[in-house]
Amino acid sequence: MTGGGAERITVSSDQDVVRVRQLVRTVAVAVKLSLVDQTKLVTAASELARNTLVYGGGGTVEVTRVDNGRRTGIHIVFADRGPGIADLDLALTDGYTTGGGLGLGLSGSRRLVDEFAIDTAVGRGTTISVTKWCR
Amino acid sequence: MTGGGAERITVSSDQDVVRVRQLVRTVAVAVKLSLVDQTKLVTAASELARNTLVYGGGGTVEVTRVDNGRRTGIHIVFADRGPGIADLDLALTDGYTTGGGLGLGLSGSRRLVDEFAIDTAVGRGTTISVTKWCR
Amino acid sequence: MDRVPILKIGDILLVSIQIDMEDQVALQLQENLADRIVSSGCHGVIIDISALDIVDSFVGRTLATIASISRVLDAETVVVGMRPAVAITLVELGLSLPGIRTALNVELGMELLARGRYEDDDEGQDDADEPTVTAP
Amino acid sequence: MDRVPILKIGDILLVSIQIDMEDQVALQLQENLADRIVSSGCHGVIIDISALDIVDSFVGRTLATIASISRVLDAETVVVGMRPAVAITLVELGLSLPGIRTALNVELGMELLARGRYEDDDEGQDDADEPTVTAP
Ligand SMILES: Nc1ncnc2c1ncn2[C@@H]1O[C@H](COP(=O)(O)OP(=O)(O)O)[C@@H](O)[C@H]1O
Ligand SMILES: Nc1ncnc2c1ncn2[C@@H]1O[C@H](COP(=O)(O)OP(=O)(O)O)[C@@H](O)[C@H]1O
Repeated sequence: MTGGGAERITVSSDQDVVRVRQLVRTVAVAVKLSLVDQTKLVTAASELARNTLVYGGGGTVEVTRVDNGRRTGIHIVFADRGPGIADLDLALTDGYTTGGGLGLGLSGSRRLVDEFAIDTAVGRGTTISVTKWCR
Repeated sequence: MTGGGAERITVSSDQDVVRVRQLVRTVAVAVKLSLVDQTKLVTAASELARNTLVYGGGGTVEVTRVDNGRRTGIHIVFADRGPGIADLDLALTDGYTTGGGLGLGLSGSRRLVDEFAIDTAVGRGTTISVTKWCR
Repeated sequence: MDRVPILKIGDILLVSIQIDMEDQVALQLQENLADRIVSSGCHGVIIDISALDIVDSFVGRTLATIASISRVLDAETVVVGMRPAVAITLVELGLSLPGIRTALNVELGMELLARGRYEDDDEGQDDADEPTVTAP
Repeated sequence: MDRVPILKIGDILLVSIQIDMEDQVALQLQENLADRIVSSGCHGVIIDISALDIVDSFVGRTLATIASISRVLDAETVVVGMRPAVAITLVELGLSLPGIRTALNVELGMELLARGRYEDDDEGQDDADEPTVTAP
């Protein structure tokens, strides 16, 4: 899998979450995702960037165009050095929230992308990587 | 238990899953399963072949007419060399999914057939065998 | 990859699934139908599955998702023509589709939609829009 | 931080969301709208989201909360103009917004409010005002 140049946004405010949405939208259009897939990916990115801000205490979002030889797509990495997630199965359950949200950010985003991976350690932080491929 | 000639389909696309359904239907009619049993078996085969594709990264499906002296039936083997299933009990729980499905493929198929066996090893792959007998 | 045609009959969109759909075809139908609901302004959708000899969890989920999407877009969905063997199998599979309204055939489906629209134009729809996972 | 304008048209408050809202802007809108419902005595609210290219769970929840607050203040809310791709995504995200009434556009939203007001001025709305969390 080869990647184009990555673009990176530091997330430390509501406004940065808006910037993440806009960047992901721009790249999604550039790699020619379908309209529905653009919408799904931008929505997932919005959920995950908000988590980076709200639960992770801020962090970074990196957006990369990728190509695995057969298809092009977008790879996004959300990284923070926040408290981490102690019980991942629970956090991935629809409706589970520790923050008064709807508890759909993680579980819902996972449904909206093609690949979804979480790397988290209590006290160390959380990194979530997602990929969406062109059909 | 003696088997007739097996028919085998390589599963590497959505279209192949359709082919599996059609082959199982044809054989189910040939061995004279009742309409409801045909429907149950084809449905189970569809679930399991989709798992072979989606989670196993592709594989093979082999359909065999069988006869145990008392009854005739159909034996189907779904095999892949994918990641395997780490926690089988969990995977067999209604509603459990790692992929955003409904989590009914394994648990539901098991209810739809007469015999159901899983052989899986992490990093090595998964083989699921099912049998449906004529009543 | 075949497409599933969507017909407009008066205020209703009629989808008659005549083929054993690949998963991608089912997803495409979902998208096309959402577009047609908005572009046509129709308030009712009938999905005729009388030609389907099985409905697995993927197709079952697609039908439920279509019903939810339609509702969000102010249209009601009725699934018609489910064969008895398919109904039995769906329940045994664990999928009871409580959010989906069903009728025996297209005609009865149309009646149901006409009545619904007339009666309770106003009402906040009921909760159970999603497929419920229930062990039989 | 931008504000979302609230227009009064007859007995109706019209909110047309034209920007990609920061979360704080959405919360602010919720408060401003409650104030305006009380100060204007309006009985209907139309929220036009046709300019939004996504609705995530935060905005979805805000819309549902606005609908609930309005109802408590004796006003009815209709969300209009949801794009098909947004509807599909919302449902897949797990948010089917059962307590929210929708219409295709502002005009149909106004009709819906006019009819609703006329028909069932009295009736106890049903429960499901909160966004229901349901796995698709
Ligand atoms: N980046 C993160 N760092 C720490 N905890 C997180 C992070 N993201 C999610 N979580 C935890 O997972 C829970 C579920 O997240 P989510 O599904 O997005 O729902 P919500 O955002 O509505 O709470 C959160 O309430 C929080 O406890
Ligand atoms: N062939 C397979 N290889 C690896 N993992 C599998 C395979 N089949 C099923 N699984 C795992 O078991 C889980 C449950 O499967 P299933 O009951 O069919 O539900 P679903 O297909 O909706 O995810 C899957 O989410 C996946 O993690």
